[in-house]
Amino acid sequence: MPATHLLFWFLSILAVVAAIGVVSSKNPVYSVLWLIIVFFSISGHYILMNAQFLAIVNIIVYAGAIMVLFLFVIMLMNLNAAAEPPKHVYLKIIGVIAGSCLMIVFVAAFSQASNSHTLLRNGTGVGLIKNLGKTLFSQYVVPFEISSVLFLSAMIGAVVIGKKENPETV
Amino acid sequence: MQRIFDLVYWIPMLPFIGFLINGLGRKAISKTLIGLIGSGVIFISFCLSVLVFITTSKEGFSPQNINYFPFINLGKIIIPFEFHVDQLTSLFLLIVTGVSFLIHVYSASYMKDETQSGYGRYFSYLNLFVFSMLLLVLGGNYVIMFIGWEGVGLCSYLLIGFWFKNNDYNNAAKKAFIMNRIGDFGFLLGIFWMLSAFGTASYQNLFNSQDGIITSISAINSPVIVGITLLLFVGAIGKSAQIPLYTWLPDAMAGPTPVSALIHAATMVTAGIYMIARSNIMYSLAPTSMVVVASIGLATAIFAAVIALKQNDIKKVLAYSTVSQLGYMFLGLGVGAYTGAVFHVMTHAFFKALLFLGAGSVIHAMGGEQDITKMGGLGKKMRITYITFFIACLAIAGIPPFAGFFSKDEILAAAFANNPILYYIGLAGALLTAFYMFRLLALTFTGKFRGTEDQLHHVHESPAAITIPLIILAVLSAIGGFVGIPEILMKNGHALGDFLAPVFAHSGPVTAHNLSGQTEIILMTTSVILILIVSIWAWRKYKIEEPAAIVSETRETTGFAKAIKNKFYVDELYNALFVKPLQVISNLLRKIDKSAIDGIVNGAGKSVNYGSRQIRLLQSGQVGTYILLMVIGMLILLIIQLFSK
Amino acid sequence: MEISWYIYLSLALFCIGIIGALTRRNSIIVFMCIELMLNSVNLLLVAFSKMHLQGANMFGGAQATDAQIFVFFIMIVAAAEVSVGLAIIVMLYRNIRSVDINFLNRLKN
Amino acid sequence: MNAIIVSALWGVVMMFGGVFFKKRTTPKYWAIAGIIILLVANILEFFGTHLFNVDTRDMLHFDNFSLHFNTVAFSCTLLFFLLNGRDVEKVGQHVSEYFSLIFFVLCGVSISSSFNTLLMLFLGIEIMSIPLYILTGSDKRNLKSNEASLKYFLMGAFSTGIMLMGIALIYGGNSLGSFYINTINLGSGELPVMIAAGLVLLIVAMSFKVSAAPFHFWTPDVYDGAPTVFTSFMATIVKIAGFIAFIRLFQSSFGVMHQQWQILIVIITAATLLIGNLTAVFQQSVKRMLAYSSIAQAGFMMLALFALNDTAKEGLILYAAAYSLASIGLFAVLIKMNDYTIEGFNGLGRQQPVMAFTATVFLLSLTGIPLTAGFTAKFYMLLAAVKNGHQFWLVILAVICAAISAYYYFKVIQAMYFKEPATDINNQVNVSPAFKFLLIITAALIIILGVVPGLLIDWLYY
Amino acid sequence: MLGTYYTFPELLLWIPFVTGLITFFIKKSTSVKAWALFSSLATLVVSVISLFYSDTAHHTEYFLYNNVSYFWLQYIGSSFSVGLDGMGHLLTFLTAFSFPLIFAVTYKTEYKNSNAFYGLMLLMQAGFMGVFVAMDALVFYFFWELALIPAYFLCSKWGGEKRIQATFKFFIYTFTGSLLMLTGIIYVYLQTPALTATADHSFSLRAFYSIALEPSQQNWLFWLFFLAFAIKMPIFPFHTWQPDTYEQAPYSTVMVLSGVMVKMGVFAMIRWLLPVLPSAVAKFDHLVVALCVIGIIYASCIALLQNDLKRFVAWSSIAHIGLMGAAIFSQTVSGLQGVMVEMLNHGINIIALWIVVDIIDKKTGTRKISELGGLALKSPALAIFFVIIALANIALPLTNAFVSEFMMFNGVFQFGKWLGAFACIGIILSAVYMLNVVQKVFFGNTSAFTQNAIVLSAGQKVILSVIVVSILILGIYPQPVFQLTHDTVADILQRLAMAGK
Repeated sequence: MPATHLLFWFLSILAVVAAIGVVSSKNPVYSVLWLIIVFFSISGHYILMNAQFLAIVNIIVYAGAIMVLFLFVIMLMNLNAAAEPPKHVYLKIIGVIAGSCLMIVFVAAFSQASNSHTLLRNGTGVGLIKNLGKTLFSQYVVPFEISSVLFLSAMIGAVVIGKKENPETV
Repeated sequence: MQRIFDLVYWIPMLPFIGFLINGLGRKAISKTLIGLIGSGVIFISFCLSVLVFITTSKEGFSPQNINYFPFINLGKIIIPFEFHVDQLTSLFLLIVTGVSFLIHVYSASYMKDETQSGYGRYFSYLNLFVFSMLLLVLGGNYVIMFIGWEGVGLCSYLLIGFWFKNNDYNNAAKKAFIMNRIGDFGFLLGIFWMLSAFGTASYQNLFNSQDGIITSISAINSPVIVGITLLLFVGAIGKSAQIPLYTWLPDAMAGPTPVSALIHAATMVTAGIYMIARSNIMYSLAPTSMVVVASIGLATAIFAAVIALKQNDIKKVLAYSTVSQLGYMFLGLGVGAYTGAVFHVMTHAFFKALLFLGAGSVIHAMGGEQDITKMGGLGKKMRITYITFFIACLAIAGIPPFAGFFSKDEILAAAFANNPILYYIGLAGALLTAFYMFRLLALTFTGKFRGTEDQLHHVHESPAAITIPLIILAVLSAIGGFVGIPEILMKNGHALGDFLAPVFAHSGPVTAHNLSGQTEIILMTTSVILILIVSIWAWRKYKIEEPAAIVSETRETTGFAKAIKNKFYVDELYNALFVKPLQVISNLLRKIDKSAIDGIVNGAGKSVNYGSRQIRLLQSGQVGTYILLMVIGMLILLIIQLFSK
Repeated sequence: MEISWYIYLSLALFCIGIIGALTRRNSIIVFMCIELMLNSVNLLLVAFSKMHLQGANMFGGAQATDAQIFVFFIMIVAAAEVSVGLAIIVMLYRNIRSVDINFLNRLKN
Repeated sequence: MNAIIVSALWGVVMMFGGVFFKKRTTPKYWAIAGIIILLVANILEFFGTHLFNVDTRDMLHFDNFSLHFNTVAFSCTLLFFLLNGRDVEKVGQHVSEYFSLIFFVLCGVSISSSFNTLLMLFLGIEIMSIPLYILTGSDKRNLKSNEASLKYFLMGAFSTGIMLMGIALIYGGNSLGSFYINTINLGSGELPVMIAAGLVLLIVAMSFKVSAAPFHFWTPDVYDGAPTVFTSFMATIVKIAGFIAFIRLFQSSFGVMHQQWQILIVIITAATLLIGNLTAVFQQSVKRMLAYSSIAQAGFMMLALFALNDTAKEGLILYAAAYSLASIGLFAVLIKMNDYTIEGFNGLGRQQPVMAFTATVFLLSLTGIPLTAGFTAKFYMLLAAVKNGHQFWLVILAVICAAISAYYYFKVIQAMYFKEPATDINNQVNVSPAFKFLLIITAALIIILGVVPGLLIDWLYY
Repeated sequence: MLGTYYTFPELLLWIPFVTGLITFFIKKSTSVKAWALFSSLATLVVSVISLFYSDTAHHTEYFLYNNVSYFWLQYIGSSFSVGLDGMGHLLTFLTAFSFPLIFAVTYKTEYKNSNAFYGLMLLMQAGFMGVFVAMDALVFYFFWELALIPAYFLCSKWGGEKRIQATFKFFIYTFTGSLLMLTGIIYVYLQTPALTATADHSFSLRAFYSIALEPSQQNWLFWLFFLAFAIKMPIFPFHTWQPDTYEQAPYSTVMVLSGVMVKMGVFAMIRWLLPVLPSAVAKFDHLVVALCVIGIIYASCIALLQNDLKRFVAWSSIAHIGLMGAAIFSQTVSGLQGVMVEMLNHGINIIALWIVVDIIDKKTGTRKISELGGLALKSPALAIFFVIIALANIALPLTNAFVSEFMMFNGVFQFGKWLGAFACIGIILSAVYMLNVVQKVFFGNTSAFTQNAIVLSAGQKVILSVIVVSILILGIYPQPVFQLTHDTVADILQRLAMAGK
């Protein structure tokens, strides 16, 4: 069993466990931490598939920026475990069942997928910043520009929603 | 003289014009003028009818078919508006116009107490009736006949309910119309069948001696013919008040007496006989129907006569006797004595009209009293009425040489020829007739007066306008029979028979008498003797001198007598059999409509509302639930897509 | 390594994310679960990009990068969404002092 | 491309406008100017004048259909601005920000009407959605508005996740390893499992966007909670844009294998028709009723996806126009009302004949009565569906549902004309003549389209 | 000659439409009435003139004046083509004839905001005209619906107290039916050949007649069409909207509904169902005729029990309609010709009936039969008119209805002896219920409501006399009507016969 496989299994199990942790842990803060672990393991996978750039971005953007944002918010609301009274248990069960059914369906479907046994190719540094950058700014320049619109609207949104209104003007 | 046929359409037209004038101008024109117009137009058409009659009685006269305009034209089925004139028609024209003229004259005085507009209404109705009746008689095909047929029904409806303030009269009128409608229903179906079978309804094409469709049909008793004839006969039953549709006629006496005389005795009710006589060829081809006709006729004759025995209302007695006489006519038709039947129609028109008018005169004198147990001894006060009435009784009882004798005898003879049993029953009926007629006569005119004092003072002979028609009719019913003297009494004395011969020529084999001379003589004499005995018995029995004895008539009877007095409860029976059930069914249907049919429609709406109320609960407001439902939906779609193969 | 491993892994994460979204009431955690779903997708895409390498050769290598670029865009969008989403959550918290989605039931039926 | 760039730029302009405009009323006029420019730009492109030549590497593909649809959408937006400009000001402080967000949405609309790769589809949809989350929540003090926006956001994000998974699976199943939608089209062979799964997920995600059952649950709550002006915008222009994207995607990528997944659409359509119409029957608030009716109308538009032929595309354009015009007009009337319940409309026919009459025209159009655009639109849909030749029962179901829809639309008409008005004086509605005039214009447009739909459709073959 | 500039169908269509629209903008109620009356009279004049050009003998001219077609939706092969054949002439005449009558007789009645009322009435007339002249399935459907909308508003705005629900039921019911028909139309359309270069199918009547569908297709298509028409007519058991609606609707509207709108169903059966789906007709005719015949008896029985004059007339009308339906599906010359004539006669008679009921209701203030009585004593003129009209309704000879009913019954009888016989029971029952009402309302003693005499205004007298005269004329000499519709009937029967082979 080659090392990559070992690594794969380790990371995968870690990811799944952490994911379960996210879903199950009472305290939001914990789930954030669990989620960060998931992200790290996923980045590990990226490296495994030598998509280094994405690995880094993933850690910076997600684990770094986004999760911190989450943490801030949670802290700011100082939600603790007690804040969340348990949902109706049968709804929980149904939810779990539904999710697992979905999983089963997918697995059952893909087990006879034609290309499910093709091996992943390594080498040829597609994942390197150089190549990605080239494609991004040559071929994908239009979507790149357009995504700016997305950010603009997000920004405005943050302003519109976040900014305190002074009542008398309305 | 042939040109008279260019004027034929005036015969019905004139009464129609009279109807319009009297109807529209009933407020404007004075009573006398109304009377004059009403009777005048009839008189003119009577004269025209006489001319027509003369023409038709000429040698070598061939039936005339006068086509005016296409009434219904469907390309392959054409129903023209046409008249058909032959001997039968002309005879009926005479009877109708003649009798109705007399009755118009009579009414002019009889109805003079009516209000101005009522008087006008009365005469316009009467004219309209004559118009329709003439249309019925003249019509050249069954559709036109049907038009007249329903027209007379309408007029009888209007005239029975003439005094529409009284709801009993209205009910009587409605009853008459609806019972007629039931008959018409059969008649109509008959016509439809005729149209779909032969593609035509005009006598010309059906009965023409050369190329008539019917005459070319050889098969006796073919189901089509039987069906059609029976259906037509249903119509006749309705119109001519035979069992089971006779009950309207006695009620119809609610109308003014002249109306009863004209419509419910002389003319309209004989339309059935006319129709069957008209389609004699068809009937001759359908012996089965003939049997039915004969038996129903005979049954009615007896049944009605029996009921008549116990009636105390002078008009009711006459009504039932009419029904029974009509039964005789149908018997005649049934046994193929078409001539006899028509002959009896004629004589009956005379003496029954006379009887009614006489009764009218009596009622008039008694100030509206109709109960014979409250009369008696009027003979002394009202000579003319009495005598004419007496003549009429002799005539109807069938005592020679009065009119009734010959016609009835001819029918009975034919019946004997056909089947002796028919004859015996018929004779029994004749005896009953004689009995109740003389009972009536005796109770009314002889013995002691049983009414109140002031009635007694009031009683007087009626004015000329009433008595003259009585006299004329009396004469007619006295001598009217001589147009049809049997062969054996007088060589070719049967003028009427010879006259009508061409009409009934095709049904010759059935109508032929095969009686030997002396049998006929024997029958005649026996019947005459029996009738005489009965009459005298009845006369003596009811010539009551002391009023007390009358209680025998008025007291509550029991058993069979009670049944007779109550007309065998037929009305009650019909009520229970038809009227009530109809009500029940209608109610049921209405409920079904409300609950079931409309229920389904509204139910659809309700269910939509209900569904809406339920489905909206899915919208619980919980994001969790929404996502769950989405996931489940996604699952289902996935499964269908991936595993449905 | 077979592609199917990665498929199953990312599907697993995806479904866990869904389960989380179904079972939790805290809107922030629900949101986080959704982020988890997105990440599973990213993982899958990268895996596919690797799988398509051999297809890539005939397209001059470009195709393989497509997926990774796509992942990049997904991250962008995710970031934008997070900013907006958290803003909304905060606004709500200001008003009702709670982030419990079960309290969101003024609008129903 | 004109449309995308202009709208984006104008969005930025409006954004900065927020800083510079002093009077609350100014942004409205700028916005109107902007939308007119946008419209012109788009029409210019339709006639072949490209203001900017950008090599999109065929990621965006501007054909008659998309451009024509853009025209429709922009015209509707223009109408929307004209009718509701004033009401936008009432929502909150950041008037010009609202407008700029709307412009960004329009940018998203024009992207999703002309995308050619899944990436662009994704971006387009997101650019459409994110501003809407904000607009929904823009009435900050109103708890309903907050709640609506959070619900919308959470479920929207969820559907995004599903869509992405779908895209990923399709990419995986696509042996060419490409996101171009026309490369997915593998001829009429058996659908590979992975692509099939991806397709289902995409259907789910798109159905969510166009609020088709059983993925419609956000719609009533969000439409009800959001400020009515924005509801009107969301329910009309954005929704139909979603449909355009939907049909564009599935026709060009999976059109050939239509038979293999049609059943899914059939199910969704049937469910949408039933749920939409049935639930609307019960509603007391006109606003919420319209939300459900929008679901019901979506069900009818789903018929286009069921049919997936040229008639369907024509029909969709026509339906888009008819539905948007009617709904915008109706919402505009609704906003003026003080009371959103059906009783609130009592006796409007007496008080405001013009408003009542036009509202009646809109309602009739939504019901699909001849002489209104609604009829021709429905007619085209049915025509397309029957032409398709399968599942005739679905058509029958559709018309029966149309009959049911009459049930709730006519409740409003009854209220306006046959019920006595509420007596209290503060219930009086008063509107400007200009507003009335615009309403009449709208109604006239609807009737014109109802009589000569060719005016709109024939451009497709320009 | 008008015909050379505008064809008759156009004029018949546009005059009421345009004038109707104008009416909405007239303020004074008196001038509104005058205007409406004027417009309807103009329409009547046109239609009368058109009757002189109805003779198919010199065909070219006839065709020139009576047919026209404009481009409309050429890409889907539908053109705005309108035309008049015999049946079209007949029904447009009925429409044109009944409206001025109704306007005149209700001239005294005051409707609040009358401009809307008369405007809607005229629009409705336009709708009817459109239905009767449409030579293109889509155009037909267009007007079929359009006629419904004004009716809806008229009934629910100016009707009785329970008007809203009743009318709404009526609307939804008929709307559902017509939508089903629409799907049917579309299906048939997709089977048609291309008649124009622009489209590969066509909605034109010609195209619809030219195709022969598979029996299997026809069998279910039949019901889509039949349902719509049966609801409109209405044929048992789709009749339940009718009594309520008639009870609630204002008089002048109900006159139109029962006099003309009902004919839309009959007309459509003959024009759009029989020739298009002949084999299905041949398959289901017994069933349908049975339904209709049941309807006759059923409705007559229920009419017996009605205590409200309006409901009574409604039920009696259902019975008549049932007979029409049976006659149509008997597929015989006699039956179809009968229906043609009956469409006219029933129109006239029932309007007349409504007029009288209206007068009684207005003057005595009650419609309850039980509360009326003895009217004949105080107001003989009214009584006479009513009796004549009632007799026409029970198809007494020499009234118009006799001819048509005679032929229809004859047709049904030819179709099936027993069915025919069963149907004929209707004539007995009709006599029963009619005479019941005549007796209870006009004869007997006066009641509290009928104390004071009803004096007919001169106008009412004139109108009723006109009606009575036309009743009698049509009853004695119906030949012109036969000639008018002869070709239509022949054509349809020929198509049916061809399909039979």
